[in-house]
Amino acid sequence: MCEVKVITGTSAAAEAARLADVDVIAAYPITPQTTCVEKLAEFVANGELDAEYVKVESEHSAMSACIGAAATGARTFTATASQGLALMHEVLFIASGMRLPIVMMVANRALSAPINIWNDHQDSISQRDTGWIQIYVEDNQETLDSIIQAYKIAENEDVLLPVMVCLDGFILTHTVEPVVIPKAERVREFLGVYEPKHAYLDPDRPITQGPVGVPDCYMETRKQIEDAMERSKKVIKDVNEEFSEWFKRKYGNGLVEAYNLENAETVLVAMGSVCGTIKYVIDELKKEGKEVGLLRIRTYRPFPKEDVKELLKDAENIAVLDKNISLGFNKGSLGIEMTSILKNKKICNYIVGLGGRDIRIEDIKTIINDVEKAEDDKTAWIGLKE
Amino acid sequence: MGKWGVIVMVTIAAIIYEPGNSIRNKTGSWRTFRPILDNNKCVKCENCYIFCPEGAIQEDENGNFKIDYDYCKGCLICMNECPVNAITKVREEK
Amino acid sequence: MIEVRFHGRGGQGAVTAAQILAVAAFYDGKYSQAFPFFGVERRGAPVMAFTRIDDKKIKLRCQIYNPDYVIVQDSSLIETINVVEGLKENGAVVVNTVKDDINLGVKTYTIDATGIALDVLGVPIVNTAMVGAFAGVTKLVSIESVKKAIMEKFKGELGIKNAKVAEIAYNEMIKKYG
Amino acid sequence: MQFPREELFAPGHRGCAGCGAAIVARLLLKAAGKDTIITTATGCLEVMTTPYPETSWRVPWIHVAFENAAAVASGVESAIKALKRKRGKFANKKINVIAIGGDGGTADIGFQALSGAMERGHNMLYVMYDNEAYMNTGIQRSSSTPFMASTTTSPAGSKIKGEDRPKKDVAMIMAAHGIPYVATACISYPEDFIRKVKKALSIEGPKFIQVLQPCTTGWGYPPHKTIEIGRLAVETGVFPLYEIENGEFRITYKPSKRKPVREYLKMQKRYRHLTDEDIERIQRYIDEKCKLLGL
Repeated sequence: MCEVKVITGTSAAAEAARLADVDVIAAYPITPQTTCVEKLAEFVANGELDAEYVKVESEHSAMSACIGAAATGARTFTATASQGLALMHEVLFIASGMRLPIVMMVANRALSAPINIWNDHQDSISQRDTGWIQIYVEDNQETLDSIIQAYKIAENEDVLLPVMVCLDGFILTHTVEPVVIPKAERVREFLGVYEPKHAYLDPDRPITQGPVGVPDCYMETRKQIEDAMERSKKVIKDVNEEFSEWFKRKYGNGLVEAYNLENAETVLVAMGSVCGTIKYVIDELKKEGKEVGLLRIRTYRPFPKEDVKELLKDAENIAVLDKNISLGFNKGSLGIEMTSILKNKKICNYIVGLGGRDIRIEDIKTIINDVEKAEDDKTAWIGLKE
Repeated sequence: MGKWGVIVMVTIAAIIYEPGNSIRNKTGSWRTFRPILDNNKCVKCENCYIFCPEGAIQEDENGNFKIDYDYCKGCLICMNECPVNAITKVREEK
Repeated sequence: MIEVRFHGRGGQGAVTAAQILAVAAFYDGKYSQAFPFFGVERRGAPVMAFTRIDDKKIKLRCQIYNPDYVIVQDSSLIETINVVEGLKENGAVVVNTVKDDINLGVKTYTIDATGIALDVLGVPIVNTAMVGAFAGVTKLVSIESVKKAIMEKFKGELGIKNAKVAEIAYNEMIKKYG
Repeated sequence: MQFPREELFAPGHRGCAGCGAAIVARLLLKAAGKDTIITTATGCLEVMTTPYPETSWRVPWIHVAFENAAAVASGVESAIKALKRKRGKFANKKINVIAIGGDGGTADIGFQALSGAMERGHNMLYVMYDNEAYMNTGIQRSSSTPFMASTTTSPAGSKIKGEDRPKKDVAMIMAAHGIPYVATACISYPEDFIRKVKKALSIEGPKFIQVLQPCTTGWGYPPHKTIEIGRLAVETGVFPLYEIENGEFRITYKPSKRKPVREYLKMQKRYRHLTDEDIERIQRYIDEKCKLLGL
């Protein structure tokens, strides 16, 4: 019934947008996202996807056009990375502020300078406070599935927020592996048609979108987004369940994924593709009789505070891996946030994989040994040259 | 009543669902001078009508132009553009 | 898990070869993964690509440091690059060359892939020949799956010809090494 | 009855008394009619017409940011196309998509988005309401500020006499995009402006109109002079009215005898530092420009 193709992460993302029957795509190419927008252009050129493809002149205009299209009631898709995401920064706030369910693929890549096309999470982490839901995926199958889920989440009336699905540049975007591609009709049935009730530009119902948010109303609009973020936790969990009923695949509880946590005193906390390597190491160690756990954070925003608290209540040694760094604080963002949630716990923060530095099996083992030996919280950079 | 009018409940994304509701904001109080239109002199050239930045000059059912003092800000473009001096000004007494 | 490293030059299709191998393994019912060495190389520069093949889902996401096999698409690379770096102790190398006496200090299989490619395709693009040769040497993937993967990658006549190239290389290796 | 009576731009907006931008909006909507979607760049017009919870717009309207009115409009236009085709939305109505930006949002920060949207061939009209400086933030120079005009960032000082660069010719740059329709207009000539808007909207593809709009606050003149000054800008040849339809240039209003620029400059505080020689210099510059255009 389903088709399985050996494809890259960018192709998986493009397939997802096709399956979701998006109406408008506005995108600008950037490494390592490029093959995604090329694939989409091909789909449109071959009539495999009935969409308007706006070949914008910048990422800023890509997001702006998506906002215009979504505000007119269209289902929209775009994709970007790194500098392009940074260029979008301003309009990201506007997409969420206008409560438009735009879905975007982010091919995670380091920020300049020096210019670097390789993977880390600094680009999307730097968009933390823009009011976007952020999902970090582990493999190409999850890329495809998460983009489909993202529409269901974003368009839910309890949410109405844009979603970025973040996949690691090159590590996933340029790696081929088997991906199950569901039938388009089935995905379309799962998602339904987007019928916005709150906002669409239509001469038969003239509304004003994006007015001046005077001090009497601005704070309320922020609180409404925060409330929607909070509500989205349940929606993300429900969509994950519903998706698994329809397509027989699920990702933890939607917000987090626990791997071998039950008997583990040492737990690694991480996001994205490195979780695969961690799982590999955990499996190896298990054969040697050593129990180590992984808590994979799937949604960075909304942050699954409650799940983290509950799942790590018995952990003794917590190693938080960050592919980003808050310069001037010497911690990664996940490290900072875990410390703010878990009181009286030893939490060591490991800065890894910046700008494409490979995270090897030995690096994971080093981290495990290090956190077990550590007497107190600390930050360490792993894989640095001596 | 707040500075910006009454905002009881903020709509989602602060969307305004009531087209043209700025008519609630009576800008007539801004005036220093009040234009007075003499319909006997008026030649219906429409200058005052079309140049009014407020759209405060409208045609009544008899085809006469009338100034809506609820909104007229007293810019006096109408007076300046009237070719037959049908519009004069008087100082507002506040 | 089997890990394979491809050495080639930009434009010779090393990344495509790694992908074809991964797709072929998938057709054989295995899990697989292929990825390039993420560099900034342009046409002509030395490039690498990798394939992982396993019976279960592949979780590992780091690069390959200790391959089971190395495939060298261009023997001139041997002079500038240590192609056997990190090769597992009982690993092997497949080299495209007209020579029979290459000594890399490890188990080495040779094939004149360029000759086959020139004969059939008329151009010295050897990636499909090398995948065929690898299948012939290792039997890790079936030639049927290799051909299927090639025909999926290259449409029409080009696919048929490349599948033929792979098959010739495969048979030659069977004949040569059993 | 000459002008359409429908008022799609409501009173109660917070523009200055004598605001030229409000006249642009009112005339534009009279020409376009109700089946219109407007995107607006950040600027005076946006701020004064939509302080939440009030709007002066009776047509669907959206504001996103300063530099992207054209990009937003291209998204709106694409959505309309897709939704009409895929879901039969908008009842096959012909909907005008119009982006509005001031000279800052058009000639400066929004220039890239504008160029992109025009080049891509979207079926939309872009209206640049040109008041020759950043009026919303307190009269800073833009690339559309004319030579020697004093603004807060090109002040008339003892060494530099106001803006030291000539006004950027946005309309001609748009014409160089090869789009089917480009025009200049001025609010003092409402029939001409309305005719141009209607004509633009009857043409398929990207269209651009630059409309000059005197600003009482920024230019420094009493509010009742808004129309008079606009008229002088045209009568002196400072702001020529023309249209370029499918590459064909045509002057749409030719003053029988051009008035001296002095008459125009002397009415505005932004030019009050000019000496007779300065005015002569500007006169020569305008003469040359007019000669080129056949005025």
